Amino acid sequence: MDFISILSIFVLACFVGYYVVWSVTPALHTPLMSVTNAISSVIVVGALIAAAAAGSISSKWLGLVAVALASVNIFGGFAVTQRMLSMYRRRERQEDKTHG
Amino acid sequence: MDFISILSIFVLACFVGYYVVWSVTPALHTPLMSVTNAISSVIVVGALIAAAAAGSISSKWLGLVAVALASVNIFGGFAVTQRMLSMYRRRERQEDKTHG
Amino acid sequence: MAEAAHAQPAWVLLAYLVAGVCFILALRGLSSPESSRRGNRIGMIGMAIAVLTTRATHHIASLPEIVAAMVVGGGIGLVTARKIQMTAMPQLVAAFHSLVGMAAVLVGTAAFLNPEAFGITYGPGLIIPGSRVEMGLGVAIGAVTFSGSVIAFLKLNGNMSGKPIILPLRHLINLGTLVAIIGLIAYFTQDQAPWVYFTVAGLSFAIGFLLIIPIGGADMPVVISMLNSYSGWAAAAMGFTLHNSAMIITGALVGSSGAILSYIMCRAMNRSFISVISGGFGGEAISGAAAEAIDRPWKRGSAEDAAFLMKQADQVIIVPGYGMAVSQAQHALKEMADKLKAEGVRVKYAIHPVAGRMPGHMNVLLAEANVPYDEVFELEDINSEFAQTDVAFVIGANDVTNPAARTDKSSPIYGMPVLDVEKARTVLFVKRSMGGVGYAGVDNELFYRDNTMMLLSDAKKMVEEIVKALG
Amino acid sequence: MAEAAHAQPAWVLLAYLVAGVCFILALRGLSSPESSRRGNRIGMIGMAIAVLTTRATHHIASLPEIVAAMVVGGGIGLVTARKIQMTAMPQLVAAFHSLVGMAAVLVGTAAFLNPEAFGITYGPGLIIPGSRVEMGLGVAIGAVTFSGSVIAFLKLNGNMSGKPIILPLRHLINLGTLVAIIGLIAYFTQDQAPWVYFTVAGLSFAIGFLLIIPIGGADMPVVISMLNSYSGWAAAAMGFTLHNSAMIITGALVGSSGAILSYIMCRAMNRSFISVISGGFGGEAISGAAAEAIDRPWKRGSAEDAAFLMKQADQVIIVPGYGMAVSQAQHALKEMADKLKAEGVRVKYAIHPVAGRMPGHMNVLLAEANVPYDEVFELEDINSEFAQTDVAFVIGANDVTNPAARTDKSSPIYGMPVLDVEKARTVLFVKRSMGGVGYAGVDNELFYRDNTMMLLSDAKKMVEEIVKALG
Ligand SMILES: NC(=O)c1ccc[n+]([C@@H]2O[C@H](COP(=O)([O-])OP(=O)(O)OC[C@H]3O[C@@H](n4cnc5c(N)ncnc54)[C@H](OP(=O)(O)O)[C@@H]3O)[C@@H](O)[C@H]2O)c1
Ligand SMILES: NC(=O)c1ccc[n+]([C@@H]2O[C@H](COP(=O)([O-])OP(=O)(O)OC[C@H]3O[C@@H](n4cnc5c(N)ncnc54)[C@H](OP(=O)(O)O)[C@@H]3O)[C@@H](O)[C@H]2O)c1
Repeated sequence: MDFISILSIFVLACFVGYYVVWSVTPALHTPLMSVTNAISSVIVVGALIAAAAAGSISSKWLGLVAVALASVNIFGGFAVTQRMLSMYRRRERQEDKTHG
Repeated sequence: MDFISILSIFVLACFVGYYVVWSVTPALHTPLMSVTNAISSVIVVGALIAAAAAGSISSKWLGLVAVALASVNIFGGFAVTQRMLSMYRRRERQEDKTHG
Repeated sequence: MAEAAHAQPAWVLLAYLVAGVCFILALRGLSSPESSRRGNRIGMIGMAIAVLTTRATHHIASLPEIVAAMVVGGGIGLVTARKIQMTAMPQLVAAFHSLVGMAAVLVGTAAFLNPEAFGITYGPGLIIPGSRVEMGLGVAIGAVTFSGSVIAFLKLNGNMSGKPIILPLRHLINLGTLVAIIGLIAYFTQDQAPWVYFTVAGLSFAIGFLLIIPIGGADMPVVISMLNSYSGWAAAAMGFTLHNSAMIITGALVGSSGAILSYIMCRAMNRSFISVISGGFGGEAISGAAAEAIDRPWKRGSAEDAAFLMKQADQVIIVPGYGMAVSQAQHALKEMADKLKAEGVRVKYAIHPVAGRMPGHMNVLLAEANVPYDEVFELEDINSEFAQTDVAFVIGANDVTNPAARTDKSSPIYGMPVLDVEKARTVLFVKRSMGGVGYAGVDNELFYRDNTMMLLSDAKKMVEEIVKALG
Repeated sequence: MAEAAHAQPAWVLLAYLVAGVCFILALRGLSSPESSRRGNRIGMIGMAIAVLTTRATHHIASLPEIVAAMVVGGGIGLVTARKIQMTAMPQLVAAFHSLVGMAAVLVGTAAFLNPEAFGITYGPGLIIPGSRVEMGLGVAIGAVTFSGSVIAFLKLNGNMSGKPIILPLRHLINLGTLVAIIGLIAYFTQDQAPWVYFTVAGLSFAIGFLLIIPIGGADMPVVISMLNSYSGWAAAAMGFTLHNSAMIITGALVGSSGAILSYIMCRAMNRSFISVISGGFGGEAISGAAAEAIDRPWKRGSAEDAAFLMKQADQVIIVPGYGMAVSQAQHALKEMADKLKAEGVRVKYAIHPVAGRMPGHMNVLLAEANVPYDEVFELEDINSEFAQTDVAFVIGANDVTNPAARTDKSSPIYGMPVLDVEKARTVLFVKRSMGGVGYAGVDNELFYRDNTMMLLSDAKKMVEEIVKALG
């Protein structure tokens, strides 16, 4: 991929980001914060490359620490988002619980 | 640009298209039809390449006809859109006209 | 050599990207009338960037001819754009689509005949297989767009009967042709023979005709949107061939736009896209219900009655429909509204999402007549107001007010949201006859209600008479 | 060699694209609660694709260590996610951001030390100048994200005073540091010396601290969103270095999300982003107006009074605010609402867009307490209903109900839309004291109105007493 392709992807992704975020319902803004947190740890890709490389010991250990930090975020971020989202329920089910 | 870059651009552009079209106000759906018509004549780029090439006479003439057809669309499409859009006015200005 | 078109300098790729972004901003501008004009100008800039970049990067052997072609084409386009009646927009859009389709076919053919110029060869005269597929798809979609749009234009413009033309075995024929096209495109990657290419093009022209002739004139708006979408995908296919991001972005935008507008129309008509496309519906509407219904009692009014009623009112809501477009009553209507406002009556317009025959049809006509867009309301925003309204003035609309959509499960429009005009104290219906039905071919129970008064006449004439009666 | 990372096989590039699309769909799912859970799962799939693709395409010399790192990190993450109180979400998000920032710094440093592994060299040990810029930007943004988020975490978690810490000359120091960072990144393209790289990193850590310490604790939500946005741009910068579309798409998504949420918060608080960032606001709120106001007469009520009033009502609208979060009253509140519903009272919740201390704060707490989300309404949808409501039950909210936002041009919240609670027949305010003000540090005139009754107590205790009184 050449630089201009990457740039094109970036520009279009910014448009997508703009629209997709505005279409998030305000009630879910807190989960939005935690899920964007989780996906921003895609930086783990770079960490894996660093940790996998045989060339440099220091670089490898930096990579491993980065893998660990990013993993906290990935697992923690998605899990806490899932936990929050599972709390949003409609009335129907609620009623089942209350009167059931 | 390799194929995957092109594909990435296409996929993201489809997302952008989806959002950008849904955000068009229904009152402007007719201008939307005419402006998409105008921009789809970006195919003129291909027509210009064909018409510019020295290699083949038949291909050159095909290109020239395509340039002419696309030009009808480009100029006609943008002009008719502009004409329509210039008709959408708020009350304020309207009032100026009526009572002015 | 092989990748000539792809090894363009960075600034060229950047310029095409900028052009693509301009097109995105052009559509984005349409999210409100205020920003729309600027958006359209940005679209023009984008097109200029695309054209100039191409011009600058290709050694142009034939500049005079190209300029001549652009002047001729552009001239025709500008004159048409200036002269066209707003009520003829559906035809115009169809005609323009056919040109895009034809241009795509011509470009594809030129690329087939002279692939070196497009940088899509991997040996003398040998086209890269991937490009062959893209070329085949581009030409096929372009050809369908062309022939389909021509039929749509002829039907809408009245040069051809709007009746669906039903061939026997048509589904079988269509399916066979489609399979043949796909098979030939696949075979094209193996054998670059001209007969393969031209057979694909020919069959695609044919299937364009075959697909559209069974569809009734009234269903043409959906067809036009669908063809709009196709012309986008054709541009995108060409963009893949040329590795051109402006074309790809445009293709995706136009493709989505057409698809979404078709979806909106089908949803509002409460019909599936498949049922529209499979055709046989929406011809000259004649319905049994209409004939029998004439026996029921109904009230007829005159222009004077209407003028009197509206003058007394606090609020009048005008509900325009297809009949207003047919009789071009929008200017007279504006005059009537101005007269009423001068008498202290509040006047609003209620627009159903599929009133008329194409999306936004009524809005553009009212805008043409200088009706300010903040007096014009969408269904959801005004529907609750009918109950507090003295007069609903329905002009050339029928289906969009029909309560059968709510109550009668057997009605073809059942499930479509409608304007609740019957909640107004008095409902005035302007139409030409009691027998005449609308797009869906069904009678409207409201015509026979106690609080309804029928104003039978051509819409424009009736409104002009009301204006006179208002003094 | 030079372009090693860029010459990846097509399926790898495709896999990263698919991962990027998964992330888009994950955010898209959040457009409604029903689709949100599926969206989140798609996000997980995207992350799995990205990780597995990287794993498959890099000869992994140290798989056991990597697995160990993931297990340790993942374990900590999962336990934290399970244990965390919903009311501590702002801190958690801040803490997580700091980790992303640190990871970006570490990855950048690893790439600097071992550029061959990342395929960003053009000669032995020589990093491509373009990649140096991207790397410098990535590390700088990552470091700012880290140190800024640490401060934000400490302030939100109460480990550090929320008071703004104002250094003399801070604007000058910040500007100087910023200029130095940019200058060094530019110089980095000429000289790849370690001191340049590490000075950039060090200065960036410093500016993160310097930027955030003058901002008051209450303004932290805006800061967190801003840092969220930064962490996105850091990921995007790394994506440019690695030519990785998943990272670029993610960066753009996260970057936009943070920016838009900051914008929404600033707009709803009616403050400019610049004024938030330049700091000195939103510390421990103490206001002169509050002290003087205590002399004005006001009505105090008991839990029994409140229970009696609400039992009689046709409709009660509950308006929660920051105080509900502080005292964790949401479960008790749900119990109270259930009791009232059992008595035949209609109960609704009205959520102001910036009630609480972060976007969607109240919604997530109510959801935690099992309040069905279709009883929860946004400001625009419910504001007109207060006039037909018997009791507005305001619990721990202040600013979002303050009519000064509409009437008093000198008020710091002037121009912010507010909930019209005062139109209800009776307004109950639950808060701890008459002097205590909210985020904006202003008193609320409503406390002294005739139709207001103050319920002074911790929110949770008061609600529990009301539940008891309801029997
Ligand atoms: N807008 C879109 O995008 C779109 C697209 C596809 C389909 N459709 C369909 O089109 C229909 C639109 O509904 P609509 O209520 O606007 O129209 P309609 O239901 O088609 O009714 C049109 C009415 O106008 C009357 N009329 C025709 N010419 C007239 C004239 N010169 N003067 C006065 N009246 C005249 C007709 O009655 P007489 O013959 O008695 O005069 C008829 O009652 C819907 O069914 C919709 O689903 C819309
Ligand atoms: N949501 C966001 O995204 C966001 C972000 C940044 C800023 N903000 C700002 O935050 C504010 C939110 O307004 P708000 O009305 O929710 O809150 P608020 O105006 O900050 O008021 C909070 C109220 O809760 C009371 N309180 C505190 N602890 C309590 C407890 N344990 N029990 C009972 N009452 C308690 C306080 O009074 P006592 O001390 O007397 O108890 C105070 O009146 C707005 O100004 C907004 O601009 C919001």
